[in-house]
Amino acid sequence: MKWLKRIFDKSEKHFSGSGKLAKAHALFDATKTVFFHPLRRTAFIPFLRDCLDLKRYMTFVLISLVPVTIFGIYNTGYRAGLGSGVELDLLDSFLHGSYYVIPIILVSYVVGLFWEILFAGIRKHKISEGFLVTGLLFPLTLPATIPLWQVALGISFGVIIGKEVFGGTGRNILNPALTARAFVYFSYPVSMSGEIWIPNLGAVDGMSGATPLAVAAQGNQSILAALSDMGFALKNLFWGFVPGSIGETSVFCIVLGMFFLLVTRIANFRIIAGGIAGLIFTAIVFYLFGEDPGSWIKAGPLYHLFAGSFLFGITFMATDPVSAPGTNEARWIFGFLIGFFTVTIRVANPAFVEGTMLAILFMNVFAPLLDHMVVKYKVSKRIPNV
Amino acid sequence: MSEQTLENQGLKGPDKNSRLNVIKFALLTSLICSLLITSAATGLKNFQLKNMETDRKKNILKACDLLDSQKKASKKQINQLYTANIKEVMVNPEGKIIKTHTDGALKLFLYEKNDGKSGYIIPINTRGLWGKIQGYLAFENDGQTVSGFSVFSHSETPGLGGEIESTWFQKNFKGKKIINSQNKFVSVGIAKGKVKNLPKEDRYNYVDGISGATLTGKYLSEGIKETLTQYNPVSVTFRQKQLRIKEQKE
Amino acid sequence: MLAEKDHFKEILIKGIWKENPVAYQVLGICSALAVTVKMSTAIVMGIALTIVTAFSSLIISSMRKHIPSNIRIIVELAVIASLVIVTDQILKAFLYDISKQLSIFVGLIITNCIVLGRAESFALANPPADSFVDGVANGIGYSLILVCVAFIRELLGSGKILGFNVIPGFLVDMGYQNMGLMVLAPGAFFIIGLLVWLKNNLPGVSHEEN
Amino acid sequence: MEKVNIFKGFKTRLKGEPDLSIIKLPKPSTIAVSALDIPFIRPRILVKDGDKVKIGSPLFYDKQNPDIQYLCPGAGVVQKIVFGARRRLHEVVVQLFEKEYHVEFESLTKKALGTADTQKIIDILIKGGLWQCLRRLPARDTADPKIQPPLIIVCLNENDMFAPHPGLYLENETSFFELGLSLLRKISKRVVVAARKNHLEKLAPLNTNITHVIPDLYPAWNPGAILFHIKKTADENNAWYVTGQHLLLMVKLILTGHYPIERIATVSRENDKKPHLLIRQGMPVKSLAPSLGKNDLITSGMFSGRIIAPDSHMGFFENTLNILKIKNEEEFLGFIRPGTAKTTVSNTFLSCLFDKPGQADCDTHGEERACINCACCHRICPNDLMPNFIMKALHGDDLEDALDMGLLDCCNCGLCSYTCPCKIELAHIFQDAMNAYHKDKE
Repeated sequence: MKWLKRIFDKSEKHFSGSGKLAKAHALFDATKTVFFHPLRRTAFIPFLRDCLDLKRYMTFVLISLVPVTIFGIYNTGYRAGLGSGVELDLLDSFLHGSYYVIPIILVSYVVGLFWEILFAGIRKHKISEGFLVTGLLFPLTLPATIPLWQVALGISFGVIIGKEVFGGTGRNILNPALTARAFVYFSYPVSMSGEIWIPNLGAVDGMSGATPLAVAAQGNQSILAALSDMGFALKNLFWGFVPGSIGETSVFCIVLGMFFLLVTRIANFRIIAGGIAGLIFTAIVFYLFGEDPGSWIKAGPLYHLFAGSFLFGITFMATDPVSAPGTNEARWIFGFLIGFFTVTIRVANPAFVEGTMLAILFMNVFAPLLDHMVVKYKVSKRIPNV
Repeated sequence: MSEQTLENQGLKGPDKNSRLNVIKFALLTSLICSLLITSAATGLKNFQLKNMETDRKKNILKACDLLDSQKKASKKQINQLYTANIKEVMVNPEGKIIKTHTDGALKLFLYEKNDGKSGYIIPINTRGLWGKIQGYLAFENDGQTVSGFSVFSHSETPGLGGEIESTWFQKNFKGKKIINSQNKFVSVGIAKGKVKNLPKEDRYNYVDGISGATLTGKYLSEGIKETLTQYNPVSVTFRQKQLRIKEQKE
Repeated sequence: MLAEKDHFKEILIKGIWKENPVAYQVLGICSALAVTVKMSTAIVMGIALTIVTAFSSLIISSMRKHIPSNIRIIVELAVIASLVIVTDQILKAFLYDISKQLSIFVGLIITNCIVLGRAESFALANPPADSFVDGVANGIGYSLILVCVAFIRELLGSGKILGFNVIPGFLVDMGYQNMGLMVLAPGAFFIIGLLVWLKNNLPGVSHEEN
Repeated sequence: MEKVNIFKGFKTRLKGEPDLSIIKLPKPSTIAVSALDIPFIRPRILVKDGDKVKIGSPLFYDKQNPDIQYLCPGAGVVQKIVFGARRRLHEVVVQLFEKEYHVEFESLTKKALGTADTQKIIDILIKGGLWQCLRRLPARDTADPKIQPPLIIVCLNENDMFAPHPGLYLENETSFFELGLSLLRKISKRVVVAARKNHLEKLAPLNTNITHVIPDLYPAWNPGAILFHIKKTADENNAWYVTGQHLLLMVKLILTGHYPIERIATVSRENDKKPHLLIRQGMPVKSLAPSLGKNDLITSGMFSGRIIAPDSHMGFFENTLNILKIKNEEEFLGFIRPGTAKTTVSNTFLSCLFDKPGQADCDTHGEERACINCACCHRICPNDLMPNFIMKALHGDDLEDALDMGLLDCCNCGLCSYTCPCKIELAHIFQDAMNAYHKDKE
């Protein structure tokens, strides 16, 4: 790797001080530190430090997203084939899926990175690794048929309004990827809501129909029967062979990622456990006391858990440490309320059936308050020392 | 500058702040203000009422295609068009036109255009997803073909349900039937998705839905059906024997 | 005479730009969110507010030496409220369509902080002519931001400027969609926030630099 | 024996633990008293270059507290007085004579010690230059002899992970130690002796004197951590503490009338199992660690010491040296390597699967970033503080809030900085804030 190091050392002068490309120093630095972990001697106590840094922290979130992404690409291709009446094999599905999904991811990264570099240049700070995650999370929450310019607008909004106006990673109160999604969701509802999105091979228009969450039973049919009629049996939802946003369909792949994040303790288990508990509790309450058999009130906890983007959101979005609370007690409450609001919004709000995004964003806003309450409580329990 | 003024105020202070003065000043101000408001309100009342009336007429005219929704029309034109072509009547639940108001009477507008086309307009007042949807549904005089639809007020989500006020959606209704091929009343509904994907026999009874606004469509369909069921005797009357404005005038 | 002119000019610049009521004093945000979906409503609202602010400042300023200080606020409110109601009635009578869209927001000019704010902070301490100019300046400053926001919202949200379609057909065919968020109230929040951000931070635009 | 329940802390083992043999180091040519490891001191020098001094002659005193003197641990000629930036006293170096003489202090027999007046003992300790071994929490400044402390904690272990094993310096000294405890009981009503769980076996002769057992994880033996977990009221916040070795020295001073100069010290170095060393106070660093390379950083405590220059001398309170490797090769794609031999408390390296002692180097392993609120610091803080929130409060100049959240309960163990993935200097920020607060209060 000596040669690579030499290249970096040689080109460093162009990017620093009065070099021609001094404005792009943040980009240069970010690239260099990816390849060569920077050396820095400790100056203050303690003199030894843990080997985990933010680069690795964020990279691990990316690793946890790999199964979801790969399955998302495959499923997109496979659905596209079905939409055109062809059953594609594994490789073909994958290739067709890449054709739709890879450009979305690329646009998200390139445009987002552009803003990151711009702000890093103006504010003279380093490019934060948090963007690596935002840049991939956002595309995974989108339908494969989304126009690329909407992806670009969305990620711009997410990075600027969701993060940079607050001062960059670590200071934002909302999850930037979700902010970006919310922007696209409210700005271009036609591309984003109520319907599902299957690219059609060759044709410009995608097919559309109801997502599992928008399914409502006809006549006296129960919701469960209606769902399985539409192909949303629990088994299909678990493995992910249903149409939906790129990364959100497969419960199995999400659980793989969740497991990885929990084992490495990158994600806080309290948020995830609290979220699932909240969802199951609320779903059961609605199931027991709800009336309308044809609506999601009667879907029961398992369907609520598996359908839509709840698991994806609670695993990858809600556990974003910046926008989640920092105290353990607040994390339980935070997670639980996300689960609660997800079901409540699904059941009670007919316009925006997918409640996860709204629930997480809503709780993001309350995270500092929860923290504040927990801290105040803990302070009151402490033996004062002033 | 301001300090000077404050000083002036200070000098004048004790005088203008005496209790008597306060009361006098308050009374005077109230008097002048109330006079002003009263005169404005009464003086302009006629204009305002006329405006409201015109607005209503405009929407009725839009429903039966007498007025192009894209073009602006002056108040005078609207009033002229309305008086020339529209007549407001009451019908009893059996579908007969009545002269005096009775319980259960329904409002109905009859229209007759210069080109001889005539028909009737039913006011629609239904729930939407977020609030009330008010509008007018116009029929040809065969008592089964919709000739137009206009939305008067609504509070649906802009971009989703809000599309019901867009021209393409309203034009959609033109030519649809409220009875099926067996001549049975089925109302006109909003499809989930495009009409072209529906079975052939249903296509005349449905209009293209707004994507992403399934529920607005559902509520509007239900509302229209309910209103039309109420008005069914009127439609039946029209199907058997067409009512005309002129006949009424006689 | 010249000095007089400069003096008015200074008040005008201060109200319109330097201490812009929306972007600098962050007043009147409520109505700025509500009436900026279309430019036509924004313009009418701007004019209405400018008139109300100007005349309320004028009236209050000319009475300033006689208003008893303990009923000061009530008197100011009475004057403003009367003006607002008259404006509302006039709009209803002559610009019905727009007044329908402005709905309660004309009535809510009463609670618009700009009007009372100017009356309290300027008109009570300055002569009528100055106060009138100040009211006009602040009204214009408010209208300026309102129209900017409305322009962006109408263009992006409905693809129109002053009610005329401006998005070329081929763009729509290529898949252009209007930005629904701009039609919703939060859209105005974002636009106002970004405008304030730009105004206070862009080099050359920000007055704080000078 | 009461068990102190400290669950959080640094549980990973590190390479370089010294073994339990003792080697006596030869007499060095120079010896020094350093002022750098004495908190809050404003020294005034009492000697000048070329002055002759005996063991026990005062070299400098603290201007804030003129009674507290720092005595010379050797007899010889003052060779040089080293100043740093802004004329800050670094150390007073003494060239040793072949034959050394003592200053004679008042002494007491064992029996007299038992019956002696408290004030008398305090006077002897102050004169004999060992009163400053008693330190006061939370600022860790010198204890005030005029006040009776709520309790005194005897820490058998000093601040570092590899500090001298108490079993070694207490071997055959049980009676002295017990005398020391009785001495402390004259000063305070309550004396706490805390020992590490796996040292108990070696400390068997003392078992009746040990009041608290602490778990075997860093920094459970830190007096701040012990106090936090045993205190019941707010009065106890100002407890005093003294280390086991210092207590023995105090007893010896009183019994012999001579200023004691010998201590047990350790040197730890990765891949090197070093014995315990019997040294004199203020020995040159080089005589403890002869084979120092360029790529070595020497500290007096890996987590909470200071960096010691290679050509300086050991400080008054310091009995440990850690030699840490300075990395000079950037790791290729370091952020994504599986990492089978990394030292970490996170679960993101394969090394967390094996229970192998980790290696210690003095690299930050990353660049500083804004806090992402991951609360890793809270997860490891032995005193259950929320360093991320305290840091933010301090950042916003809200000292009140920081104090409410327990800033002064911080035991300066440095684990928050250690674990922070954003590499924020939390411990440094807290130490600065605490010191500033202390100085403000004085």
